[in-house]
Amino acid sequence: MTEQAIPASPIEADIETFGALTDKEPQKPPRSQWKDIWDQFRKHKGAVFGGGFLIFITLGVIFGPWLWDLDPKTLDIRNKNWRPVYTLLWDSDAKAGWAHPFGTDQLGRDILSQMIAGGRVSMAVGWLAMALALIIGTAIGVLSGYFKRLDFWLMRFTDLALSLPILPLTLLAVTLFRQPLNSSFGPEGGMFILIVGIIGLTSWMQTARIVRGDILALKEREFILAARSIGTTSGKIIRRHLLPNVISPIMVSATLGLATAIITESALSFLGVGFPSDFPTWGKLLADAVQRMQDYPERVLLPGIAISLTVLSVNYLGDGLRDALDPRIRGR
Amino acid sequence: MLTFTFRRLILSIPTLLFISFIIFGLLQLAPGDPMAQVPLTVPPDVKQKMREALGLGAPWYVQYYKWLIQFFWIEPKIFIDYLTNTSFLLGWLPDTAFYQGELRVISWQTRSPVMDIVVQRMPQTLWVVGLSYVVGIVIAIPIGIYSAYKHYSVFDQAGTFITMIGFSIPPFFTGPLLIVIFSVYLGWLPSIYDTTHVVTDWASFKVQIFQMIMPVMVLALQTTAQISRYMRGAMLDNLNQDYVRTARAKGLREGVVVMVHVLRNSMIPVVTIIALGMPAIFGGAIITENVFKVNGIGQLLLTALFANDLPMVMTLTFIFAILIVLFNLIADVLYGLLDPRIRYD
Amino acid sequence: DGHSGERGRDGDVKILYWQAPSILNPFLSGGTKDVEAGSLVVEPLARYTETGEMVPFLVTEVPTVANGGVAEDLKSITWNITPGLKWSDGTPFTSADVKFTAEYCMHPEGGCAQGAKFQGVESVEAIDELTVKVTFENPQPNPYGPFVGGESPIIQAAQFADCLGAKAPECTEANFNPIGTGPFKVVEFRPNDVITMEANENYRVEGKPAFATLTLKGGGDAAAAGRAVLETGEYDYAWNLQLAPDVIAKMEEAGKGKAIAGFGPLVERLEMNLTNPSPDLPPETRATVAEPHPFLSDFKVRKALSMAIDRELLTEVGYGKAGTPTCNLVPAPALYNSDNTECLTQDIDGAKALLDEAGWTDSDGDGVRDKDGVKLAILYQTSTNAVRQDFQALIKDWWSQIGVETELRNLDGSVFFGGDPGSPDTFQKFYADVEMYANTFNGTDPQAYLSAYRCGNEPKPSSQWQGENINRFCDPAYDALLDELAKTGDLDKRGEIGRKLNDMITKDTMTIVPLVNRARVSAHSNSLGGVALNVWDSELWNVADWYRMK
Amino acid sequence: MLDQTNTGPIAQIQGLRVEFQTKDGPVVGVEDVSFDINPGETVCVVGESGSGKSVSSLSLMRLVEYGGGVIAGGRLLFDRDGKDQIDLAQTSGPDMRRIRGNEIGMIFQEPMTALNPVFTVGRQLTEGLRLHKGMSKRQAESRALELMNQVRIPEPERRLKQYPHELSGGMRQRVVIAMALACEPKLLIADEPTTALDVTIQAEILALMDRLKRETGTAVMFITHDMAVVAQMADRVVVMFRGNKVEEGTVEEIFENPQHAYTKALLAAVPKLGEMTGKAFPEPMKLLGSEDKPIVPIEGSEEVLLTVKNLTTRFPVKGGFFRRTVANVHAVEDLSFTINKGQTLSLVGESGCGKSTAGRSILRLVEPLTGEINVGGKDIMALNQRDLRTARLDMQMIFQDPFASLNPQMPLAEQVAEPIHNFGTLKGKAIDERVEMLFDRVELPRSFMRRFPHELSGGQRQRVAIARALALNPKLIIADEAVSALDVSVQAQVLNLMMELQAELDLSFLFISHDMAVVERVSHYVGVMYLGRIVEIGTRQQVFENPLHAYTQALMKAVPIADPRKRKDEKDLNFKPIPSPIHPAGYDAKPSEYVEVNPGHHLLITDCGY
Ligand SMILES: Nc1ncnc2c1ncn2[C@@H]1O[C@H](COP(=O)(O)OP(=O)(O)OP(=O)(O)O)[C@@H](O)[C@H]1O
Ligand SMILES: Nc1ncnc2c1ncn2[C@@H]1O[C@H](COP(=O)(O)OP(=O)(O)OP(=O)(O)O)[C@@H](O)[C@H]1O
Ligand SMILES: [Mg+2]
Ligand SMILES: [Mg+2]
Repeated sequence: MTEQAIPASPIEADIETFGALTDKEPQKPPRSQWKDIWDQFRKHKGAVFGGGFLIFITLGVIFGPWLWDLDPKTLDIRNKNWRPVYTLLWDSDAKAGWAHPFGTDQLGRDILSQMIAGGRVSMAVGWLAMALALIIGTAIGVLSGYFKRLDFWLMRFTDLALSLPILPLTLLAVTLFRQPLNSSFGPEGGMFILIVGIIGLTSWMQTARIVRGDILALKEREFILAARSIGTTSGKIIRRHLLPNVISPIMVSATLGLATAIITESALSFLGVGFPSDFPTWGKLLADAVQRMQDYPERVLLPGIAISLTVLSVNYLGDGLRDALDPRIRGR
Repeated sequence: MLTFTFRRLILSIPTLLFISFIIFGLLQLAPGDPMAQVPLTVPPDVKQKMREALGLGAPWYVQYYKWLIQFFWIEPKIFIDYLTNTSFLLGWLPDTAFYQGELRVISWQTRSPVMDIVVQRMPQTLWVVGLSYVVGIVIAIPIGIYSAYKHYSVFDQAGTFITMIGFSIPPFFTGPLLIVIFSVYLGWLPSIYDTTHVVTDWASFKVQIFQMIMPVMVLALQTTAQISRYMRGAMLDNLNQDYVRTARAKGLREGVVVMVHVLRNSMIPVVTIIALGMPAIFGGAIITENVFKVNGIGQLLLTALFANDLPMVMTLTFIFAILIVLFNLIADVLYGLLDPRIRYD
Repeated sequence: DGHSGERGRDGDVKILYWQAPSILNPFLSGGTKDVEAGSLVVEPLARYTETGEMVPFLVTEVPTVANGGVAEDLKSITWNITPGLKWSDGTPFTSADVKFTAEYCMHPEGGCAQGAKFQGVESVEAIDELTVKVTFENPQPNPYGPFVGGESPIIQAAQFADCLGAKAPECTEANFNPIGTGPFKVVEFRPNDVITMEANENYRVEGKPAFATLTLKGGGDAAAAGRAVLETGEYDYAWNLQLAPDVIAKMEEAGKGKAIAGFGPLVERLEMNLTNPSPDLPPETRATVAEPHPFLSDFKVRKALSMAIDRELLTEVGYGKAGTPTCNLVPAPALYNSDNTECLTQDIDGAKALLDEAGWTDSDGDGVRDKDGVKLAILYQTSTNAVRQDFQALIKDWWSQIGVETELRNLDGSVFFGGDPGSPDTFQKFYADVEMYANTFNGTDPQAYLSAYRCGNEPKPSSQWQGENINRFCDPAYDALLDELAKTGDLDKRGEIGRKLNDMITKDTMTIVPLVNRARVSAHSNSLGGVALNVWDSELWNVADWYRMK
Repeated sequence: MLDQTNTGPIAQIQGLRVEFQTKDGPVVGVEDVSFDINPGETVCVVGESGSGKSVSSLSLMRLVEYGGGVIAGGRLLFDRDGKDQIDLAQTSGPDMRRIRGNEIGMIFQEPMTALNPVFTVGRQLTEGLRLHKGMSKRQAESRALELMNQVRIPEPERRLKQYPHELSGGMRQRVVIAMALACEPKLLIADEPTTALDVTIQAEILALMDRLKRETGTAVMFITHDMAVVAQMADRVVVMFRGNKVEEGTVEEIFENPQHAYTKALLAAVPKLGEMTGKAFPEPMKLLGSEDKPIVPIEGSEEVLLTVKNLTTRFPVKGGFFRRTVANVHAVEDLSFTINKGQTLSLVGESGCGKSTAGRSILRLVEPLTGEINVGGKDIMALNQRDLRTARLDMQMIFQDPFASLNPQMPLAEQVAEPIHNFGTLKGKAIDERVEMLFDRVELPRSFMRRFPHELSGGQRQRVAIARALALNPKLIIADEAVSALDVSVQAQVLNLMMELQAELDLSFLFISHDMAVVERVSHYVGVMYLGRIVEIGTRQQVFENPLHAYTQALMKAVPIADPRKRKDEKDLNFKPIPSPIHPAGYDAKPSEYVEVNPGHHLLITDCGY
């Protein structure tokens, strides 16, 4: 038997034994919850990178037009088909220069400014459609998980939504709502609302299912019962107790949702039912450039990289936020 | 379990009827005209006659009713006839001959029964889309397992990175890219899928493999990205469970612990997710099929849509709805079968 | 070099149509893809060559007034069938089949897509086994509608006997595998996918076709089709490559095949709306003659819009070798091509001056001209198509230079060209100021084409928005000239009237602003010989003459 | 007992130090622990939660690595076959696997989760046998059958083919024991094998282990925080505190002459059955460190607050094609009792007997089928949903699991303030003051107000739950197993706190528990439940000092006593498994009839299924 370190005096040990009863440490200045979240968030390198890139690209597309003031719609047919400046590195004869750092397209429109303008639309469509899908999905998931009576019908409704074909739906929506939307939001704004609406309305189902599953499990947890016993109303239970606890699957859906929204928009453009032709989006720039992929690979690569990096950084950002928002992980 | 399945099956009938009604309504409201592909040189009065010949003049409820009868009564009769007549499964039964030549669901584009075309398209869709699903899963599962087991390792990070990229690149980009590389520059693979190709021997089998590689890979990329994420999540959930410690305390090898105990539990949610993805296989992959000219169900739907071939669109969409409802049910039943803790009823 | 030899000596030929044929009976589908695929199997009595000349196919000679085949009063035409012709099933081809074909298409419930070909036909009689006489209700200066060209081939009476009228769509077997007299017969037809054919052993010409089998694959897009022929060499022939010229040129560099172009009367044009499409108007009068357009009814505005356009550049950007700038609605055949070239030079300053002169000035300084509170703001719509969108962008740019604001819109082709009277987006409704699309006519005679612009032929609510006078053009002088054309049999005289009509609708009124005379571009591999691109008839019209170069 | 030839210790832990790498740097799980285990001996390791008991045992199995731990120092000598000693801390992976499960077996705390839910019991039982003993499938199965018999599982053949969830908790724990014993290990590590179980089952499992140890001669390292269990099982005791060993000795030494202050505190905190004999009213425990507080019995009043009459709650079991009710779970059957103001009524009974359902039915958190509930003159059964919510102002509930009953995503202060917000009893700053007051009241430092549940220990969390229950000044608190999940020392604190509050605020408690010793400590009245019915009810003295019903007597007997000289024998224990409370839809449950044996002491005379 080896000697154990025995606390100096029994009294000290006693106090320690019941340490829970008194403040062990001096009162720390109150910590802000948001500061904690930020501290935890900062630890996640991927998230910081993702967030940084996202801010960069968001600021880029918002303020880009002031820094790079070429109009993406201006045609300059004499200067068509410029290559990006970096081609000068290996091919000094290439038609390239700093006047159009990313080159120009077949009608001489500046690609950099198109990327900026396209990014605005793509990001906006992505975020809004994702947000819409999340709101609908979460609402339906929560309602059907929480209220047993609604469950059956809401889930059948989800089945219905899953089986609706997006293409005819788009055409239908365009016919029914284009005119009124156009007159109140302008042709581009109107189409924007339509596209966001359609993508949002056709991609909430996965979220709804996952949220429902989680709510069903959470509902059985004792703290929900506890909340009911202290007189919390259903609405408050959902808002205060259930929703914060399904943040994590919602985050995952959000990540995938943004990617899907950006890609769906581009697929719609590819199939010819998207935005007006002179209204660039990343997806459309990519789709339009596929034909000339061999000669001008940069025209597919640039928007492709922009989409991928955005999706990737949202993914990492989502990971980081999920960790940061969960106090259990944050505490570690 | 059996009553549960049976009950859900019965309940799905009104659901499906409702869905069919909604789809029909949407398609009726949607703009578009089956005469759009007729050249402008054809005068309007001729077009009007053609339109009338398609039965477009009848009120919507008559059209809907007709479709319902055709789809739910006449087509099944033909199917049963086929089963008892030509299929090798039930061919020994006496020929039922239920079908008396009633009007079937006829496509406006081809003026032929929709179902015949669907049946014709099934093989290539199942081959390409189905195989890509299988390939995607086969790749995704080991990636998911290993990523979860080596959580936050370089492999995990790289896996996340690559799968997310795979997820964020649309097939209308990867498709032509592969074609340019493998068909144009290298000349290894055909860029056009031959749907009439029949596998008879090794050489023709190789041809079949060659023509499937690219479309399968493009589609598998998407599947892999999603399934591996789910797999990783499920594995992570289970790796920290108490029973894993128990298994280790028995002295089992790590391989057995992970691949038998953890994997079996993690597969429960993943298998149901895989089942939920199945209808998409039958639905084809619109863009990829188009890029590689694998004329399957997806391409059929796309051409039907652009030609405003309503009976075709309606039938395809509705078959898709049936599959979704069915596989929802299958996923639920699978969940119950795989997880002994869950018992319906 | 393979020009001659025995039938089927050259194995397989592979043809790629990026729009897949869905039926082989051209009477049930007006779609080009279907008509052309059908033309491999079923043939008309006579058809046009690549130069637009009519040649006999199943008859001994083309009937004319000169050889007595056409009656002096232009009210009937008599065809003499070549003796000894056989269907691919070996049965003899007779005048009964011809008569039946007419019956089939003229049946009121059949919904025949080629009904226009048989318009004005009073009766079709089989005089004897090999003689058919078509009688018209009125004198027909151009009696070559029925049984001429790929759109009205002869189908076999025996096969289609039970498929008349409402039963037509139920004859799936016949519609998918028509028995014909053409060089090939169907082995398997997979709708919207692929057709496999083999040489017709009863084909009337010895040693033709050179190919034993033919595969016609459908689906994909034009770029992929071009790639498969020009870059990978997997296919022999690709149909209708609607691609930017630089893309095609790049593909040709691979050296596997070449692109070929053929010019016909296909013209890409701007259509000016002479009526007011404003959404504020009630649906009964919106875009109808009751409401003239606020500014496009001013000739000078239309003229200025046309002057601002650089057609050379448009052609270069959009079509390259596959297009020529034109100012004419009927640029071909040469007989009808007016010498109207004024519009070919862009004149921005002239356009500005013209607008100033007409009183359209930028009075409020927003860069857009206006007059009496009406702004020159144009809604410019077309169908979704990469080249058209480039055109839109360029034209918008030029118009903005002369102080005209443009809003672009592109619509899905199936909606835009679909005549659904319920949809606000069809080209007939014309709920826009300017529309762009291409149109052409069948055969070599433009009479019907030009007749579209008759007063009263405009789409309107009372006609369910049907009608071909898209611009809502109305000029009694024009109508009178049309009547004269209908009575004139002499070709030179017809040419003169035709040119005058063309000028009236283009140069004189700028109702239609032609942009580019578009060629049909197809591609064939270097090893495929005998291809003669034909824009007056089916592209596959002479497939019997195709052969493999050795 | 010591009939082994080799007399040296089978395992020696020397200066063990285990560290965990966390995001915030290394955390020490075990600082410096040394002790030996001799062959055939039971060494009990005791200590509060988090003191490093599990980590020590997992180190011995080298399983800590899988949880991210590293053995940073010390030696773990293990005696293989009496020949060579090897240092487990240095052993390679493959060798370690041969030892694990084969020479050292381990039983885990949670029988519910320790078994893989998707494999049959038989499969999991034979796995180790086939691996270590190279048995064929057949051989392994017959050995498994033998083991099942050894751990006294009825119908072993059938059980082998069942899945873990089809077995009751006690049976599952037996399976885990059988699994650990399968290869006849020389050392058996049992990490809190009975903590999650009922008293009756606990008694059985303890007796079983004792018997097996005697029969097979394995050495046992037994980890627990329950001193009563220690008294029943141990030969020697090791006391751990905050990662260190503070004391070691034979069981008698430790219980009769504890040296270290912590040990003393621990022993003082253990409620012992029979301690309250002769006292009419409950009184707080005398805890070390609070000796100066006077101990005042809590009398309460005779004024009736809650009356429950003929309360029946059933859960329908739906089935068949039309999902009709085919059977009912008779969770609570004809229950009647009253609670006086400022007094405590305890409901005791085995798991599944309907205690929780009874408590929830009173709050109408589950809807009772019939019966009367009257709180302070208000007829609860007659209220509509809105009035019911208001009625809950007077009745609050504390739940068993302090981990599950607090929302993990919400700061504590908000959770305590939530009922106040819900009913708007206070506004603005008054809320903050009230919350601060409540934290003071339950003796939690105010700095905890901003914390999240996971940052607290179990006892602290339960205090938060109590604070929340107090927030609305209720008259009645239903404490559903409120202290069952807590460490003894913490449990004692919480119990004392509850009693203090009762004395001070005149609270009434419905105290639900299966721990007889705790119940004896806190109750004025006790009701013993069996299969949804109260079989015996009376004052605490009546029920504990004169148990009349056979079931009550059996229950009493099962309670382990924290005295090493009063060990129980397996023979004394005689429990039948509880019959199923599920009856077909038309089943007619007989009303309960009682005789009043003494004034206030009622005994069920109709059949209750026992
Ligand atoms: N995986 C881990 N990561 C970090 N710290 C750990 C880990 N496992 C245990 N610890 C820490 O090691 C210390 C000892 O934990 P251990 O599980 O041995 O306690 P215990 O005595 O078994 O408690 P209980 O009675 O609750 O089971 C605790 O402070 C705990 O926080
Ligand atoms: N929501 C429910 N649906 C169906 N049966 C239930 C439900 N809740 C409880 N039961 C059943 O009612 C019976 C009594 O359960 P209850 O939870 O009241 O027991 P308990 O005495 O509190 O047990 P424990 O000590 O395990 O908490 C059990 O058989 C249980 O399975
Ligand atoms: Mg422990
Ligand atoms: Mg309970």
